[in-house]
Amino acid sequence: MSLSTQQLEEAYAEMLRIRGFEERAQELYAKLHFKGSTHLGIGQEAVAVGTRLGLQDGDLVAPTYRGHAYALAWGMTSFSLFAELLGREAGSNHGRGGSKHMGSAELGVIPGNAIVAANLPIACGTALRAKMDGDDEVTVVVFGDGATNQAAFHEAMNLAAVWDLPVIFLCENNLYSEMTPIKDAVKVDELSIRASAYGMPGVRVDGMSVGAVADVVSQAAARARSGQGPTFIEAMTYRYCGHMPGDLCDYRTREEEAEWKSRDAIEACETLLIAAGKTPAETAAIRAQVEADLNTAEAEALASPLPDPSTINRGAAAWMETSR
Amino acid sequence: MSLSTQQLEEAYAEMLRIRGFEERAQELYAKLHFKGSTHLGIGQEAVAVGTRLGLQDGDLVAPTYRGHAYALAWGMTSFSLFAELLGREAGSNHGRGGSKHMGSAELGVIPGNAIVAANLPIACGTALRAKMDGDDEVTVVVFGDGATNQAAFHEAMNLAAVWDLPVIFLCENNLYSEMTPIKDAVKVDELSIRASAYGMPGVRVDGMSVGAVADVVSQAAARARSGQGPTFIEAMTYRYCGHMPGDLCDYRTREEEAEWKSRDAIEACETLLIAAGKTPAETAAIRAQVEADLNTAEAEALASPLPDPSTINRGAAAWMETSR
Amino acid sequence: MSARELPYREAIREAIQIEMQRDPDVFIMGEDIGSYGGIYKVTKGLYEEFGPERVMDTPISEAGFVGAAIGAAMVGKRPIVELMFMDFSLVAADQILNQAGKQRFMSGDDFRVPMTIRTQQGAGGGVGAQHGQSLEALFMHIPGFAIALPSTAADAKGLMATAIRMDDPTMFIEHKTLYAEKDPVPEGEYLIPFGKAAIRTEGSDITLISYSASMLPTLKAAELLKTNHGINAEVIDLRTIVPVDWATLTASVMKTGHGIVIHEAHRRGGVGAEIAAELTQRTWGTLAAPIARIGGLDIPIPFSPSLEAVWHIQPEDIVNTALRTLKK
Amino acid sequence: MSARELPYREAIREAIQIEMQRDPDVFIMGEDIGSYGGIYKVTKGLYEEFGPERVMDTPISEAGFVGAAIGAAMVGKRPIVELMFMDFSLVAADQILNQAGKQRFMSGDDFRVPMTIRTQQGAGGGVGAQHGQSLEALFMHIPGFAIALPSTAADAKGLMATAIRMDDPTMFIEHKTLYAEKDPVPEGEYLIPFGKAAIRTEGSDITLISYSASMLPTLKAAELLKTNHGINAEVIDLRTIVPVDWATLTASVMKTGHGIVIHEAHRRGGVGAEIAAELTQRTWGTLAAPIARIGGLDIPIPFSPSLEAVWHIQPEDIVNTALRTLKK
Ligand SMILES: Cc1ncc(C[n+]2csc(CCOP(=O)(O)OP(=O)(O)O)c2C)c(N)n1
Ligand SMILES: Cc1ncc(C[n+]2csc(CCOP(=O)(O)OP(=O)(O)O)c2C)c(N)n1
Ligand SMILES: [Mg+2]
Ligand SMILES: [Mg+2]
Repeated sequence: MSLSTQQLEEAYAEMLRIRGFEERAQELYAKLHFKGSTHLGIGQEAVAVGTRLGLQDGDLVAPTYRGHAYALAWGMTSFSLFAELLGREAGSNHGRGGSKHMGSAELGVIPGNAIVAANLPIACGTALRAKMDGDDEVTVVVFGDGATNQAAFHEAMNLAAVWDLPVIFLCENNLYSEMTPIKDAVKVDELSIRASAYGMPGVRVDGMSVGAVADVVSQAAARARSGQGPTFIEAMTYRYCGHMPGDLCDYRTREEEAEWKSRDAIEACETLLIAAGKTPAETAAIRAQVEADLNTAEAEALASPLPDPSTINRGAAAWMETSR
Repeated sequence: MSLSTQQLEEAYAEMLRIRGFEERAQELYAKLHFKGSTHLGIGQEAVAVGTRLGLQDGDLVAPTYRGHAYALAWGMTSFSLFAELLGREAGSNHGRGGSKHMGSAELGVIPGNAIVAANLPIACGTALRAKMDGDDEVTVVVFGDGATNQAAFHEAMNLAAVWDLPVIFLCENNLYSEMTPIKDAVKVDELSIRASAYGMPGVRVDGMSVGAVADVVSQAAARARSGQGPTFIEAMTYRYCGHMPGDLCDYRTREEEAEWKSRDAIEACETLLIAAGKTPAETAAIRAQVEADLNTAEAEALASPLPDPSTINRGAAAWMETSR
Repeated sequence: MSARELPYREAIREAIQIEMQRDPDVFIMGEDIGSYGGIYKVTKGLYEEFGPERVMDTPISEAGFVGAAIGAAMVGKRPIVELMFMDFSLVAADQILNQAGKQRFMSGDDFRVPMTIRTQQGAGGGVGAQHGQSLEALFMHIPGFAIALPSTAADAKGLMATAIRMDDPTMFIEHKTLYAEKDPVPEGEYLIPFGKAAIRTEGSDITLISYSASMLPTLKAAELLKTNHGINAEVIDLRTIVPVDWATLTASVMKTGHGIVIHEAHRRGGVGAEIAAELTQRTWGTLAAPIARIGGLDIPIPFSPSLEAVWHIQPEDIVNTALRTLKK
Repeated sequence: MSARELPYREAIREAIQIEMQRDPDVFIMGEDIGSYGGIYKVTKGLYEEFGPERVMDTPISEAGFVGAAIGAAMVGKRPIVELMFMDFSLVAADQILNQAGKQRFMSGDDFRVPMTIRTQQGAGGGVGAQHGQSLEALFMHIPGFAIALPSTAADAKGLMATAIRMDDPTMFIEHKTLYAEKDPVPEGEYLIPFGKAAIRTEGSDITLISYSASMLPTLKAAELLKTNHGINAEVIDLRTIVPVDWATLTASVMKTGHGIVIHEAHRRGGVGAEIAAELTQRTWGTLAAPIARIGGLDIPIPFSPSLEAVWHIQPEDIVNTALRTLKK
């Protein structure tokens, strides 16, 4: 699947939107507009955007706590995400969830999950529904390199394989789980080999290339839709920022960072667009438009109200008593 | 490692002792001498006995709920096991544990575990101690084919690999987890491939051959002792009996059973002994001696007292209150 | 509605069967529940009727398949999950407590989890420390699940049907020693609401509050109190511990002035603590004695029959506590 | 013993450091606790002092490394395990509740598990529903662990040292909002026994019972009660919930006739239920009002600050409950 200029342009705008969102999130946090940590994916944008490009409308995604990129790529508005970050009533989760749990039933975004690997079994369930009902919908579930050492990863991989579920296991291998390098956490060189333990195909892909990601995802999706079951994809990527606010990244070298940044997916995409005939003025216009939209969304979110404390019961089951 | 006649003879006696114990346990249960289920390993004796032969004094074993064979192979007396089955004070666990939890600190038997795969992480811990203290002791942890789908399996395999722990993962693949055939539970043909997901060697062995098992276990132990880390062994075996009392085995065929019984490890061992020059009278004498010892142990256990209810606090921490 | 005698296990099965017939989104999964019919034979026959797609055997992956049920429920299914022994809920504890019970709230009411977890608990018969625990207090404490623990076949049927139809996660806790117990069970669709306790015996002297299999020694104790001591105990079966039927409990204790909560689970931090603490608040002024609690001893469940008998609640324990409470 | 001001996190570190110096069998493991020093920096510097063999970074495998700690403990080590957030204890619940707490009893006292699980809990600051829970009630209910929840730096040091030296499993629960709180902390070896509560403020009108970070609103409430209402509250810090110091609690409530238990964990089925139910039994006849309980609301912890503030206990909630209890 090689991307058309139209697709490249969309991917470019989408990656810009994601990065712009993340940078604003970082600033909002630094300026104490919200608390409770947030996990950003600056540098990893191509994985989310390429994944969405490789799929169809109606396909589901189940992200992690580092999930803003997927929420945006699946069509959730930056306003609803800003508002959620800030704990506002207009947020995607009405302020109940926060940064780590953004989701949308309408748009097929299973809420992000703050427990490492916990969304993998859940994604097996959404895929199971599609299979049971004979729908050709695919679920892609996202997790990090470190998550492949967590119990739930194993059980979900095996269930999906043995039940031929239409699910794609998308591992964002950014080389670190928090501050721990992946080489201290596993003894294998490539995580994709883990797929073989379940009788599942495993493939490694350059996560800095939106086209390459779209490619393997669309192949995996075709496999899933034709009843052949799950695929494990290991996308090699890098988060430019810390794991969380305050993380100074002193567990890695500035050289390593520079090397990854030199392969920045947004810049690479821009180069492709220029090669395809776009002018620098045109790409600058896209950038400006994205910036303007984000600024508006951010300002509106900041101006929107917090939830009324009397509505604390929203989303509580009938039998939950909330009087003190 | 090919077995000497002396070793063959010991293995023969030990397998007879185990089978004789299991058959008596079955009968004691049927006659209502004890309750609460028991999981027997009739047919699987060669795995336990071969494993012990491949190891050294001081090496540890961590069995499952199907653990009598290992307890016996590690030198626990049949009297202490009969007494434990029967819930007597003289039992290996003073009647507190029962069939599924037999253990002995002195003999290096980590108690059997009634939660599938739960002893795998625990065995990583005993191996970690040896590594930390520079002892060349090895731990072998036992589990079934079905257990390889349980969360704890995964985390333990990875920890052992990444920390180069002196532990051997011994999978008794008896083709079924309870009533579910392994082919309904995993999509791979050989479980030993699962080792590759952790960067660990994996090997399949004929679990009906005590020599073959001793062989791979001693190689794995040598590896572990030299600091090269864990090995995964898949021993192909078969339980002639049901998973538990009352299991009629109607989920498998009589032909399959007959085929496995035709390769019975005890009979094979007897054939080897005869070939090595033992007379039928000599093997019969071994059989008779084992039977006589078991009969004595069983009778003594049946005659021994139940725990005095006033000692219910034995093994309770100081802060556990047991008044009502 | 006509009723016939049915054992507890068959009453549960009937409820599941009827709900599966009514609603194609209902399915069930668990270990060895398919053609084998489950270790305790609750699902026997369902595989034959509904096929492997709706009666699914699973690998030994409790966290995995509870999670899969959550996911399926979030997008419109109504899964029932069997956990073979309640002790195994602990390998799936994250999915149960951190996931199922929180999705609706964390999503701002965008996703719901209409899943029913069925499991069985209970000591007795030498099942030991890892196969006999009663863990309901854990699942009561963390908001998320409505929890039923039926003691009769009829209740089991009616509460199971209600659980399956509920839009939030429910936990349905059976007791292994009750499976063969027979009772008259209404035919056809039959629903019992959560949060409605049953008064099993009326009385005026003391209120005995229990649920699940502990109802048996409790009812026996009430008989002994009557016969041997002329004491009229009112016996209440909670049926569900989330929600609790405070109205029925309060009215009874206000009438009798005395109460005991009895359950097999460990006493410390058990459901009895919640009931006693809250009821004391609600009935203060009419209470003639503190509400007592009886539970399993505060040690792991011993295997040996001589110790297990001490660990377990006997009717005499209840009688003695009642006499002490009533200062007789 | 001389004392200097030390923040809570450093007091804990000092206890671990001293115990590691004293006993070569003590080691610690967890996620990012090595050269990074832990997310909350409790273990900072230990890696440098004791090296990677005794300060072990682990993969994200809580069940795996808690299990490994159990195994090591069963054969003579004294491991300390850090669970980064207490919410993650649920992915290791089987190892904690079915394994660690039962090995000694099930083996007939042949094996012991001298392991300490360190973790931190607490809502506040937008950590949300999966990173702020207070789960101590789960671990109190199932017999196995002694459990400490220190509220001051000095207590944290003394209880940590005791926990490490204990021959049975202990759970040491820190609170994320306390890490920076300073107190005078004795230097050198310093041990506080489990089961000994601390009376923080003496008073004669009502007993306020709490622990961990909830001590802060509780002490604040006591001040408000005194200043605004002339009520003298006696404030007791439980320090350990297994075992509970019943003697101190009983004596206080017998003196004041009134009690409130306050904790951040959900009220339903929380530690407060156990304390209230048991204390009512023990002080019956001297109680002038039912023992009240205050806890986190019975819903998952909301993220938004406007809702989190309602979820959380405020000093005013305690004051109001005290006034109600005292009928003022
Ligand atoms: C069960 C569990 N353990 C630990 C954590 C704390 N934690 C949050 S993110 C994280 C690192 C995850 O690393 P990885 O899977 O590589 O994903 P990344 O953050 O790099 O995207 C950890 C350890 C958690 N949230 N859940
Ligand atoms: C976590 C957990 N789930 C389920 C069970 C119930 N159970 C006991 S043995 C068993 C089958 C195990 O199969 P396998 O691992 O192949 O070992 P085998 O019994 O064949 O030796 C099951 C499902 C359990 N004890 N623990
Ligand atoms: Mg990572
Ligand atoms: Mg098996």
